[in-house]
Amino acid sequence: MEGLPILSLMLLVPLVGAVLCMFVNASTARWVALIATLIDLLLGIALWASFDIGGAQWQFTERADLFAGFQYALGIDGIALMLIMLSVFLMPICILASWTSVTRRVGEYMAAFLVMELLMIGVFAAQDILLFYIFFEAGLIPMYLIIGIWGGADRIYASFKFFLYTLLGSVVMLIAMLWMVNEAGTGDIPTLLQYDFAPEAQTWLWLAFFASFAVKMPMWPVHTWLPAAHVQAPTAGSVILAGVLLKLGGYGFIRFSLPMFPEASAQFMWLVFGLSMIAVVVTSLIALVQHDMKKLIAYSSVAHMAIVTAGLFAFNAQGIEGAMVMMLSHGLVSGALFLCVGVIYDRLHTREIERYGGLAINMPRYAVFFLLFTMASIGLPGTSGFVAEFISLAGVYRASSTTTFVLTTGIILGAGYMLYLYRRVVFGEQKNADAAAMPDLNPREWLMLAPVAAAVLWMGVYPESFLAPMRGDIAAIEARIARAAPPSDADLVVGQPRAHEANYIEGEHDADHGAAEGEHAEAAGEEH
Amino acid sequence: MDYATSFGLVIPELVLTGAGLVLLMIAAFGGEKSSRLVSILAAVALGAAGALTLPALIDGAGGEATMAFYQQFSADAFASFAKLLVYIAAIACLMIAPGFFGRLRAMRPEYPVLVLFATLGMSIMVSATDLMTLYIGLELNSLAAYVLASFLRNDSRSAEAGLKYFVLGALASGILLYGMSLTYGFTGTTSFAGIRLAQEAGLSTGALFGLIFVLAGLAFKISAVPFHMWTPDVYEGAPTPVTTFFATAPKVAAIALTARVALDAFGSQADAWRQIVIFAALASIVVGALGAIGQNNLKRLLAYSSINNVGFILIGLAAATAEGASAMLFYLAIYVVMSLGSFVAVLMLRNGDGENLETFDDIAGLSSTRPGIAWCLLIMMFSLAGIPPLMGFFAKLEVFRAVVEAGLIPLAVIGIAASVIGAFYYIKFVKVMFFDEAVNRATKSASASQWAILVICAILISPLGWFLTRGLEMMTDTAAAGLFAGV
Amino acid sequence: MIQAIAFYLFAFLVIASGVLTIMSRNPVHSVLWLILAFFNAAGLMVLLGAEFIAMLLVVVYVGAVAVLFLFVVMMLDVDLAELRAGFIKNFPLGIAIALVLLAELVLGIGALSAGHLELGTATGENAPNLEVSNITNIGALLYSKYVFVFEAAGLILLVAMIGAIVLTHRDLKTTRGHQNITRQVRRNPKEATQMKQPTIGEGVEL
Amino acid sequence: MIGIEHYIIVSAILFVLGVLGIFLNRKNVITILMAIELILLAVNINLVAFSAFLGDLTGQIFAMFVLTVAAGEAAIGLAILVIFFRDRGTIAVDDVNRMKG
Amino acid sequence: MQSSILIIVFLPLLAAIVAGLFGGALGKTVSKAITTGALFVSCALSWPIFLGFLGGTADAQVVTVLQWVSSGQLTFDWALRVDTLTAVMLVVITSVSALVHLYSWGYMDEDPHQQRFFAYLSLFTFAMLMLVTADNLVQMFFGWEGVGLASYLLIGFWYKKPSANAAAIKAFVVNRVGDLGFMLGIFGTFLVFGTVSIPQILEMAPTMSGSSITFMGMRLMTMDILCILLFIGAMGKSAQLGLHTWLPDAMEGPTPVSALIHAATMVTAGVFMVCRLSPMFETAPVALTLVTVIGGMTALFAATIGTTQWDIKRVIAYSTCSQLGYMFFAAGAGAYGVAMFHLFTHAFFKALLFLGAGAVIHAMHHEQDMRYYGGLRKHIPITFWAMMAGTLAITGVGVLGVFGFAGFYSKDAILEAAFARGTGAANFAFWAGAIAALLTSFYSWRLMFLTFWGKPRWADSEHIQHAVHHGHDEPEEHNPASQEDAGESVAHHVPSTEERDGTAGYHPHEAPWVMLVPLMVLSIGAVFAGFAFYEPFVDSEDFWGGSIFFNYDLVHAIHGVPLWVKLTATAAMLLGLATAWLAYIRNPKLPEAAAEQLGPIYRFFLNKWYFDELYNFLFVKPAFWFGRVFWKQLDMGIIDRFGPDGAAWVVRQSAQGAKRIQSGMLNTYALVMLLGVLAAITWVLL
Repeated sequence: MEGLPILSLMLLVPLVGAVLCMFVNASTARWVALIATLIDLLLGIALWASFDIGGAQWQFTERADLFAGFQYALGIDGIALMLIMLSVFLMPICILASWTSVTRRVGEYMAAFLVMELLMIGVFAAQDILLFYIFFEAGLIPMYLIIGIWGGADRIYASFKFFLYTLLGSVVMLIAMLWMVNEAGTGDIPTLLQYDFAPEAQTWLWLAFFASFAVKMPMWPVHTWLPAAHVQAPTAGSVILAGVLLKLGGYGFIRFSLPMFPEASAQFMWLVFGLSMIAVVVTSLIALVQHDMKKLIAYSSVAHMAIVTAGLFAFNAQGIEGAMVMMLSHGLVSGALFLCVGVIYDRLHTREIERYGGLAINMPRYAVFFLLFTMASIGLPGTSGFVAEFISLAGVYRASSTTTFVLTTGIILGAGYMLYLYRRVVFGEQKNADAAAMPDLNPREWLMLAPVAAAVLWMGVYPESFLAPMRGDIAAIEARIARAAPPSDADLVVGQPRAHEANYIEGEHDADHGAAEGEHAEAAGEEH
Repeated sequence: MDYATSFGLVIPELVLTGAGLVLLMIAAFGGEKSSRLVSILAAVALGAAGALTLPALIDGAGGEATMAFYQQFSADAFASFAKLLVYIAAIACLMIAPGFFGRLRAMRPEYPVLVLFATLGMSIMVSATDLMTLYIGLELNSLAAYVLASFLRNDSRSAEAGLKYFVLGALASGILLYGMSLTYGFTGTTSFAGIRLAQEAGLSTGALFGLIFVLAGLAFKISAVPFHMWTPDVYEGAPTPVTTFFATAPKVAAIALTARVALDAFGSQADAWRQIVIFAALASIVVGALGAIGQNNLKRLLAYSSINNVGFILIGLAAATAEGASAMLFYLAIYVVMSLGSFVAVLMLRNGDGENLETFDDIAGLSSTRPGIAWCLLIMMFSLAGIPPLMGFFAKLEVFRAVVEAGLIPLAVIGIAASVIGAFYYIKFVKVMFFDEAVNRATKSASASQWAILVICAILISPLGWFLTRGLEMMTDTAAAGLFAGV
Repeated sequence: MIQAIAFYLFAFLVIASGVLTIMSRNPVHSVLWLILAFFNAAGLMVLLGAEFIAMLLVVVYVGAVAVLFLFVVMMLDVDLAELRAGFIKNFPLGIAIALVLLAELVLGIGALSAGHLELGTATGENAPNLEVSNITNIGALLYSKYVFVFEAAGLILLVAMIGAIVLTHRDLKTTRGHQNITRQVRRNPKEATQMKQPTIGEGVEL
Repeated sequence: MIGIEHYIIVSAILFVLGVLGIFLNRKNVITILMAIELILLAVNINLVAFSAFLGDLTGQIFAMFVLTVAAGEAAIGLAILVIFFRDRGTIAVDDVNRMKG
Repeated sequence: MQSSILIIVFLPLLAAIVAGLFGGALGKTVSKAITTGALFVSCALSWPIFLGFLGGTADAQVVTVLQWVSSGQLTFDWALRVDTLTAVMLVVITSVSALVHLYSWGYMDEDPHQQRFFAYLSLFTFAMLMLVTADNLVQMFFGWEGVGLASYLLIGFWYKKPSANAAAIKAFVVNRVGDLGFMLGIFGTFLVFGTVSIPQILEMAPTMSGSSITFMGMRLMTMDILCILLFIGAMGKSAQLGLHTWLPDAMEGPTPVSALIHAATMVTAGVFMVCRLSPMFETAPVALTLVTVIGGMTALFAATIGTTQWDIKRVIAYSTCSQLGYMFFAAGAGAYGVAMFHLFTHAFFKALLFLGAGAVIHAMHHEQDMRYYGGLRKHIPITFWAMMAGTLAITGVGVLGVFGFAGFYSKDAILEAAFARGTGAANFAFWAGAIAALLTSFYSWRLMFLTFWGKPRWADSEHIQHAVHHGHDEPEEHNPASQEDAGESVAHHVPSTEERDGTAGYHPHEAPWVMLVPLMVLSIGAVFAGFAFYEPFVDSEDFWGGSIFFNYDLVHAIHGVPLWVKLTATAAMLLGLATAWLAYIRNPKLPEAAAEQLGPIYRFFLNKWYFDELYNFLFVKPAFWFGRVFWKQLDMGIIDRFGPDGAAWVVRQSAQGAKRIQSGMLNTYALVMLLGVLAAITWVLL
């Protein structure tokens, strides 16, 4: 495995597939795309299997000089590995999701998706800051086409908003990157991670990066492109958008903002917290009143991403690890939710919640999957969502209890809107004959949903598989930002312990009993 | 000064002159039938001239040794690079012309001859190191260009284009000349080296005015805001091959010339003109972008796009460093390819009757009727918008990198933020072709040479172009070094 | 003294005829005023000792350019009644802008600080040999040092010639025998015929 | 002797007159062409004056080239004007606005 | 024991998965058999463990199953902890669950989705078992939420009913509010102690008893705030005052569910948690005071509502709520053993009451309104006697020192403990408890009298009429009187029972034996559980083996309370019984008269203190209102309008401007050029 340039291979496979897709007929294109994504998935699994946990920080590195002073440098750490896995895992599912619903320009559609895959892997594997930017930004093109060509009725507005909003966010970052490259003399990310920029410069650089990542994330108030894009995109487009593209923002924070500008990150911690708090509450409330399924899920994504941002800026391992798990989990869960929407959208061609109802009767298996993903979105323990929320919020709490309180409020609201959605779609009376006549999942849809469900449960029950590869890298980040970490607002002051228990009563056994009590407590401790 | 050496340095120009004269004779005696032959010969002559300029570029020639005719002319690497670009663009414009004019029965052998002379003018422009050489080169180019703009003399828009171009061009050259006269008066010389030497001590107001007027005159040529007003009208009105020519070759020449004037002649007073260049750059980006929004005519839109692009090139100039100059040239090279590609693609859009299609309404849903052209245009548009991984992005990257290295961060930030406005109409272009209902108007097939140019441009702009970029970068670095060798 | 009087005379006349050139309603008058301006400018140049340029001005401009203008004005047969010199709507604003420009030019260059204007220093390479005439000096430079520019200027004239011919020369083939099938096919009665209401006494316009 | 300033002022006035002629005129393109000639005249006066005061012949040579080019320019300009007139039957500046926006 | 605990916990999960995913293929009977069998196995394995602890032969153990999360300091595993406290819960859960499974064979017999139902039941049991065996707070939270999920699913089991769906969501969301506290509590605990392992926390808690911390800007005693936060979680799950609103609505679920989840097990999780963390709570006096006060208030408050409700299940539901209040104030007073004892006995008699009510409802063809009952004693005698046992137990019938039904021992112990504790809060709780005992007796007997005594009044019941006219099929289509307004809407046409014979030709029949057996088994528990287990639960420190904080002095004080205190509960019971007899047997007109007399108070109680209306006004309506405002006004009205759309508008307007300047006129172009030059020279001149 050592000599094989596996990352390049993973980039090459979808590229070849994409080129092929452009020149073959529809059904062949589908198969080409599926096979290409499956090969990438296999390569991804091989990558994971041969990833040396606890080994070198950067593995599978490849390096070649390109023009303009930047390098074709690839390499991954655990964080990137996990996100790459997420991408390659979701891609075959996306292809399957589009198997029958896309009938127009199939070849081009598949090619666009394969290019997306290439770019996503590239973003996470890039070791050169400019190469990162190229992959980061290039994703706009296929996504723009996906929304614009295969999207819904209002696709033009959505695609423009998506494109321009995210572009505007990113361009300023490019200038910051150029400045950094000029200042540090290299665009090599591992080197930049060790470079200490002057604190004043950090402020500006941080803001520039923030402009990009906040939009990509998306954070309130620059989130409005997301509902529009999600609603109009075809199912698979929404899956990729929610599943992976939103993660680019979080990945950016974790890869650049935090370790490269620790002081500035600390300085802006409250900005991030504040926006996250607003986002959680506001977007959750908005989700509550949506009539469009996809819009509802889109708004819920914003709320979930707010937990990611808050976690990232909690300046401790839990926050960051939780945020990472949140990204993975949200990638799976919201992707799966969009798939669920897609399943019924394919049948009835509407996203109006009111048009459905009582699907549990005619689509019981669908109802089960939908329930699982709903619960995962709510953060039910045992699903990935809980692990994510719990770890990240535990981290945030160490930084700020108020923030955690507000974010947790969002979890209540999350339960509200998701269950409300589920109730209106799956439960209740079968109001519409056409909705009641919809058949249950077919094998293809099973193939789409079952792996995601398995992954969601796996991550919920044994997240160690996912945490282990990232642990060292996150510890490194934590160590790097420790110098700037702001103090916890808890401000714990240990005082003189109380002499008696709360329900202490003067009794004749007082003296010897107090001692006995202490022994019990010790015994309880030792049993563990 | 040895005249033999001097003439040795101007061999490419001599080749072009000779070819022009001979072809003029052929044209005069051959009449319209000789059009194709003259075109081919002109292209060959341009190719030969290009080959003859290559050594200077490869050697990285610069400084005293490249000076001819008492320092009025310099055949340094910088000039060579610009000439190469100009020649290539000119050859492309010769190749696409017969297909266009043929239908209108307007193909006449004077077209290649005029292109040849215009190119000669540009050749002189980019090599000029004296105000007089500059002026003569500029006018040689301009006069040919005025004629070319109204070449379709029976077409009212073509005539109007020529008239507007001429009047405003004459005004611009008047401004330029006035500036030159002031510069001459307040520095006592017309040679760039002399001017720089005279200005090193300081800049009198008179010389400063001269500088401004000169730059204003040149700004007209490169259609920088606020001297851009002619561009949309002329680009729209001129025959499409001519528009293609205008958008590529003269722009290269004018920008190279401007760079030389700014960096060489006025190089010691960069602070005096930097503010103005920055303003013009930002204004060009913004106005170019705003103007393009709401256009229905593709050529007009591309005209605004070229204004927009000039803004970015000027940002490179504002850096006033060798890196900036190199970035400018880099941008310029990619810009030429993008422009060529876009205009050729527009040129190829013809309806069943062979009439040219020029509006958005005509190309709605083009991707389903003419997928090849549509995809090539898509690449061009995203590249023009500066989206990676297309080459247009690297062009912007280089320019902004140079600016950042020069420490002009606010300029970089504003410039790149303004570029987003531009992205709007580029993606609108894509939207019309890909998202809208097909109207199925563009049905006529295009000629092989047009296809060849389009495909080559698309490939160069696509990520495959990365493989050539390293060479391009070396060349632009050499060229910029050549320019700064004498400084 | 005479020099001063001559200067002011010429200067006044050149400016006055310049004003009249652009203000005059009849283009023929304009051309004539232009010619007067050139004559006076030539006079100014003579005052400066540039006899050759002065003569050239007269020969080239008055002899060629101005005549060309006249020729074109006549040839175009422009309706003089139509061609009253109109000005843009906000004429005063235009004047104001022009005056500001003038003021800035004059003040900026420092032309008002008489006698203290610091010109550049010539290198002396092209200093006139005072022993020979102006024309000899110019000729010597033109055919040696500036030969390249001189030749290129020749090309400009060539291009101008080609251009003028390309644009205006119409051979019979293209003017008469030109058949545009598309246009023929596309003709329809609505476009091809039109109702005219000729004014009585002015004939029919075709 | 008359100072250089005087010549510069005369030239500046002529230059401004030329510019004025271009942008104030809205009826007649020919007049605009003449205004351009005025500008070139202003330049020539400038060049010759500087040449004289600098004791340097470059200015005069430059002026000669300007004259040459001006002649060529006039020829081309008038040619374009002629075809424009043939096409539209007018040379009013107001009518040269078929393309805009 | 290690393997048996694994089996106990995971067998129900396995059964749930099998029945849930493959139920369709396996068929109803197989699925039911698998799940019920699994539960009986679990139950059978649980009792030996409990008896082992009872006999003092077993030791506390921890079985680690799998690593769960390890993030920095924050590590926790899937680990099953078995100690006395767990063992008590194990038997309660597995026994009641097994019986409920069995009962459901009969009760759900006509339902087409039985597999799903049984799968949910088993899933619930698994989650509950995970909760009580948790070795760390997070696993407890897992169980906590797991039971919440199961509860949600089971309440909404008849998902076609809008009211059931609404109730399910309400249950989940209100519980989430409590969970917010729980989660914050866990986070805080982790922050303070650096661990979430319960034993470690309990060990370290005393050292932190004097420390203070900032929480949301307030400077508070560390342990107090942590315990209060955790207690908020307990309040949600155990339906304490303020977060109780979901419990009555939860009666929308099938009755076995009410018995299992909303009476015996899940709702007691809060009490369990407080007991589990009792050493920690003992370091937080303020929190304990709060526990006591809330408990006392809930006991009283729920009882008042119970006296006015007509829906049989609702009465029992409020009764549950009230009993949970008892448990809490017992815990708050420091008598954790007593609280657990009441939890234990309550599980049996309350499950019994619910299942009995289920049998009644089953007999009455899903009619739940007691006004349409009457005289059922003769029709369904076994059910009657089972209900009687339950009522005797809950009202605490017994003779001091001789014998009493289950509630007699546990409730008396609670009241005594509260009295013995003697603080202001405890005294309040004592008196509240005493009054609540009176009310308990009243409404319990009212229930009995209305249901089993008097003449049949079921002729006017829509359900019964429906049954008479259409037969017995499709029970789920029948819409039991909606919980929201059962009292009011039906009240208008309360039949005059004298005029007709009141049966409308309908003859209630006894439930099948699968339903009756559990009733009988539980009756045994209701009768003897108190008598049998009083000593170990209340008095024996050894029995608890350190699994809860055992306040020896308090226990001692309990036994030393004055006699009148010991008799208070009995007196209250008798008084309640007498009143109920007077009002519903002796003089059936009396309640109406009293209701009229007490107008506002009656309506206040009848409408459940207007909590639903209040919450609707305070939270639900504003949430939707804010949602709409944020969406339309903020997102679209401000952010989009002034953000992207605004920018687009500005750009479009500017583009229009640019087009206007580009007029096509040479003059303009020249002028612009000139202005450019002018601007440049002006710039350099300045």
